[in-house]
Amino acid sequence: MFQLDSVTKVYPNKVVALSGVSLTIRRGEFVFLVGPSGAGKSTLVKLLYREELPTRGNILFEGRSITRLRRSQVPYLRRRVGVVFQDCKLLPHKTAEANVAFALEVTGAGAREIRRRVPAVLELVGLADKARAYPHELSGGEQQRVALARAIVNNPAVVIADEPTGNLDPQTAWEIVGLLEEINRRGRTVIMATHAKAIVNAMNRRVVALSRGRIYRDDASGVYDDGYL
Amino acid sequence: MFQLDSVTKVYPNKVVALSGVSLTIRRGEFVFLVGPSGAGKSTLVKLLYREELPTRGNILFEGRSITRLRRSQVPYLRRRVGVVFQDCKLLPHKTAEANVAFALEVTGAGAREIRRRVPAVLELVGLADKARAYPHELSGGEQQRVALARAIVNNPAVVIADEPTGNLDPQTAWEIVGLLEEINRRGRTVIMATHAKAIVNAMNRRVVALSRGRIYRDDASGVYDDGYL
Amino acid sequence: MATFRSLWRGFGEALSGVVSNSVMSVASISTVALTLLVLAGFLLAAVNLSHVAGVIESQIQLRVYLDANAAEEDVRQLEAQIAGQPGVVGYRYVSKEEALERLRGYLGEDQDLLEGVEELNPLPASFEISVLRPDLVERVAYELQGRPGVDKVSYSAEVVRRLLEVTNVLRLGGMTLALLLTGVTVFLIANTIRITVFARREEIAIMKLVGATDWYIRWPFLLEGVLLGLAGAAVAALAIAFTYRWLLDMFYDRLPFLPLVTPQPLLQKLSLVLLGLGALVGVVGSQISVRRLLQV
Amino acid sequence: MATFRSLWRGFGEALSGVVSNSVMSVASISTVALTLLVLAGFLLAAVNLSHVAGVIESQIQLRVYLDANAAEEDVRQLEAQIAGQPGVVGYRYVSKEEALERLRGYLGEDQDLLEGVEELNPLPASFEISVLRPDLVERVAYELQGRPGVDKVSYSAEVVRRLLEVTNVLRLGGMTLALLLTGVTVFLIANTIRITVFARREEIAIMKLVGATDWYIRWPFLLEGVLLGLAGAAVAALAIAFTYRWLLDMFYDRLPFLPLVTPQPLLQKLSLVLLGLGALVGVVGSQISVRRLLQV
Ligand SMILES: Nc1ncnc2c1ncn2[C@@H]1O[C@H](COP(=O)(O)OP(=O)(O)OP(=O)(O)O)[C@@H](O)[C@H]1O
Ligand SMILES: Nc1ncnc2c1ncn2[C@@H]1O[C@H](COP(=O)(O)OP(=O)(O)OP(=O)(O)O)[C@@H](O)[C@H]1O
Ligand SMILES: [Mg+2]
Ligand SMILES: [Mg+2]
Repeated sequence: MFQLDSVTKVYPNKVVALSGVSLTIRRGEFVFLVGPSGAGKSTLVKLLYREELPTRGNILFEGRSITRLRRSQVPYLRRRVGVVFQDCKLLPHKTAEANVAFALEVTGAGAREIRRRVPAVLELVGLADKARAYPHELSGGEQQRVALARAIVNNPAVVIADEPTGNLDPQTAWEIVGLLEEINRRGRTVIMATHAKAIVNAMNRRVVALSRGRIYRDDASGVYDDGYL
Repeated sequence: MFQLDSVTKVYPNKVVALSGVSLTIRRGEFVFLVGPSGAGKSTLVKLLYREELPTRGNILFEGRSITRLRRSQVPYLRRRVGVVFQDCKLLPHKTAEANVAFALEVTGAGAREIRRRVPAVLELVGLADKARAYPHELSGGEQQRVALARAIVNNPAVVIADEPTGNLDPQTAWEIVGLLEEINRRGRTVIMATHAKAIVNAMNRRVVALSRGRIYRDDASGVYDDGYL
Repeated sequence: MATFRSLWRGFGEALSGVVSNSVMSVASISTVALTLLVLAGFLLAAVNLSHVAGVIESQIQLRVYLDANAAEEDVRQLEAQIAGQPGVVGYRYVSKEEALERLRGYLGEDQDLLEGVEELNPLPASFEISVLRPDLVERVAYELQGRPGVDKVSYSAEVVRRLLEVTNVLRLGGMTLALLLTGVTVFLIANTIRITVFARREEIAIMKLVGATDWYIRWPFLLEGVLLGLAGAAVAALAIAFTYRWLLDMFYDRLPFLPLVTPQPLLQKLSLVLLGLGALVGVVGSQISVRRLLQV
Repeated sequence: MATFRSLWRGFGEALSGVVSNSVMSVASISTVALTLLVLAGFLLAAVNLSHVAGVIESQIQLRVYLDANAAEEDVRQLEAQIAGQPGVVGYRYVSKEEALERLRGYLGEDQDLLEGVEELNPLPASFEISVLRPDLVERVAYELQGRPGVDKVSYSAEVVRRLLEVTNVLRLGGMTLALLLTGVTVFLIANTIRITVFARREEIAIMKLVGATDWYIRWPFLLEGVLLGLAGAAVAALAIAFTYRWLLDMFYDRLPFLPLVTPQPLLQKLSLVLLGLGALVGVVGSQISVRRLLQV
């Protein structure tokens, strides 16, 4: 699904966030991305939906180069990739409901479909009663769950979640991970950057560990490991 | 230090975030605030530094009523209370360094003192090399640590941290909690809202558990407990 | 279908954009209204100035002096010829007696000078002719020169030339200023709308990240710009209509001899111009900044 | 000390505010510049109109006709009395011959009428007197009436009255418009600066949460407003100075008889007014919105 070929990302302020990262993620995989704060997890994720372009190296999505994608094609890539942003990125002037609906509307979905799917997915993340609330009226964990609802409402081929449980209590966090597992079971690829050691250890899935911009470990069924540099 | 007397908070959209909460926090205590997403932890915390006013009930800080504080006195309350906001709230047009310095400047601190303390506290949270970076150039965990640095640079009487480790890997999270413990050992009061079960369990400190806006449990040396309603 | 739906969605989005950014919207609308008001005031002044200049010009005359012993037949034929000249908007026969009366008027306090001359009355009868534009005076004069019954044709070449110059400068200056002011208005309004859009750059960035196409993002902002522009223009149009009628009344009381333009067809056209400008500027202002923000 | 330091801090903050919000700052500055430019253009036009009106008024004259057989002594005394009248700005002796010449000028093509009269020349000699303001005409006339050597004093009461009316309306209208336009300018600029401050409301909220006092937050915004206002005003002042000189040259070529105001002391004063207005409006605009945002 994704193929990264010795990808390096240097930000304009000369920070090297990734250096020579090569990685293949196959369709239907469930991948944890772990590593200390500032290791480059979010940067890697941003490259996948083309929020950032790599400084060197190439990235393929379903065999086609993301880096050489035409500008007008970018929205179609992003519709196939549902993203939970680390800082949520909800539209401040839209209710929770409208934020989720927006991701459907951009794809040209019909009003009936929107009316059917939005409440269903809000129910799924446990926020049916907050549908009419604006982002600033939601707690941290509630915002994160709205962001997740928006990412999956579209039924995208890949779900990328950047720290989707950082503001959630363990029980709610487990429910959310269970949801992602269910999505994965239906054949979708799931990539999750996380610090939740307990979850990573219990799930026994593929773990890609980053440290200082390099892949430090890549285990098919790994655990969270504090022993990196 | 803080005395809450049957405090109720109803937001304008009729959501009852806290109902009849009574709580005393003594000088020098280290208190964990736990509870599921949406339980009212952030709301409780916002009442303490007067971002929000309670709908009913009274709050005392060092024996004086916060609710009846004059507008012009509010800044002086806030300088005695260092806050790590759940959503960081860094000033976007200032570097990490300048963000931390700002909290000192408002108190009228001298240039020499600022030059001495800002680098020291950034070193403490492990961000000496990111002093010149702007918030949007920082990773999620780095932003959180800048927010912590800003909260403590002032040497405030109370440090309130709302989910300060949500975006941190376990090791860094432990370092941060160690830092808060150190601050507490020097006589400061620390209040930390968190979902980090492992940390709460290991620290063996006072735990106030909220659920649906009510105090569900208040143990002098408690553990994180998933068994709430 | 999908396109139609997303067109429709634009209206809702635009309206909720106006409402949820109410401070900015009010600021935009009042900027549009005020700048268009100033522009409209200036345009009205220019139109009236030009109208007054036109009336002054239309008073440009030439005079055909009749032979003292011209036959009545000749005079009647001459009259027909004058009436037939292209560019002639009016003419009037001035008898010898009327000419003498007028001279008295000219002289004012120096009447005594006419004593003894009055019985004789050496003044000739004449036709006073008004032409459409000052540049036609010479043509008409040339045509009538030497016809039977005509003694001579006279007009003040100097006065005509100078009047032409003044009114031309007025017209040119007025038009240039009106154009400049339109430019300024457009720029100011576009600026305001750009700022309000710019203040929402994070929203735009988020929309892009969620997979919205450029056009999908632009369309509501375009409509929002149009709404703001139209709202402001409507306010300006109403205000200017009331003010102009009030001013006309006031001027009519104080300076009744000033030939001002009547409100009706004028204000209607002006309102259309204002609405058009408001909408245009709303579109341009919002699109420029949205385009720039989309580039990122 | 602490206060001084935080005053000083304000400058750094204000400058970095201008720089880091560059799009908004450019928009604000250009709005300030353009609106002030329009205002300045209008003020210059008003000043010139008023000046022209003044010159026209100063050509208001009355005429003292001399007795045909006035003694030279009387004439000399009369001249001294005229020169001594308060409000008289100039006078001129017009001989009988000059008077006849002028009549010829009046009559234009109707010269033949003077045949036979010329030798006699019944026209009297006179003094032409210019007074400072039209409302002084009657007073001066009353004073000179009946002095030795004076036949009669004449002036056109109707013309004076009408001229007074027109110039008064011009002045009043000009001043009202200038005031209105100043109001509009202030409002537009304040609007723009308010929007740019409003766009930073989250920053203000954060500053408050970190323990900044209201004044500590306001001060840099105040300075930023002043900076934006002054920058815009400076641009406008430069632009208007060049344009005015250029226009003067152009008018001088085309309409040399128009008495326009020379640039020097005028432009200097105008620049000061513009800078003052820019700064003022920057302060007011930023403070109004900061105050409102602080209320929260
Ligand atoms: N836009 C940017 N400009 C400059 N530097 C950046 C930018 N974004 C991130 N960085 C830097 O790149 C490095 C990697 O950042 P990244 O956000 O990928 O880390 P992360 O692994 O997601 O960390 P966290 O777990 O704290 O979210 C960090 O040192 C960060 O400071
Ligand atoms: N400004 C607001 N207006 C309206 N409702 C609000 C507002 N802020 C919070 N709420 C609601 O109040 C309840 C408590 O929110 P609060 O932020 O205190 O939760 P929390 O315990 O901090 O949750 P989390 O762990 O997810 O951060 C939630 O249901 C939330 O939706
Ligand atoms: Mg990250
Ligand atoms: Mg919270």
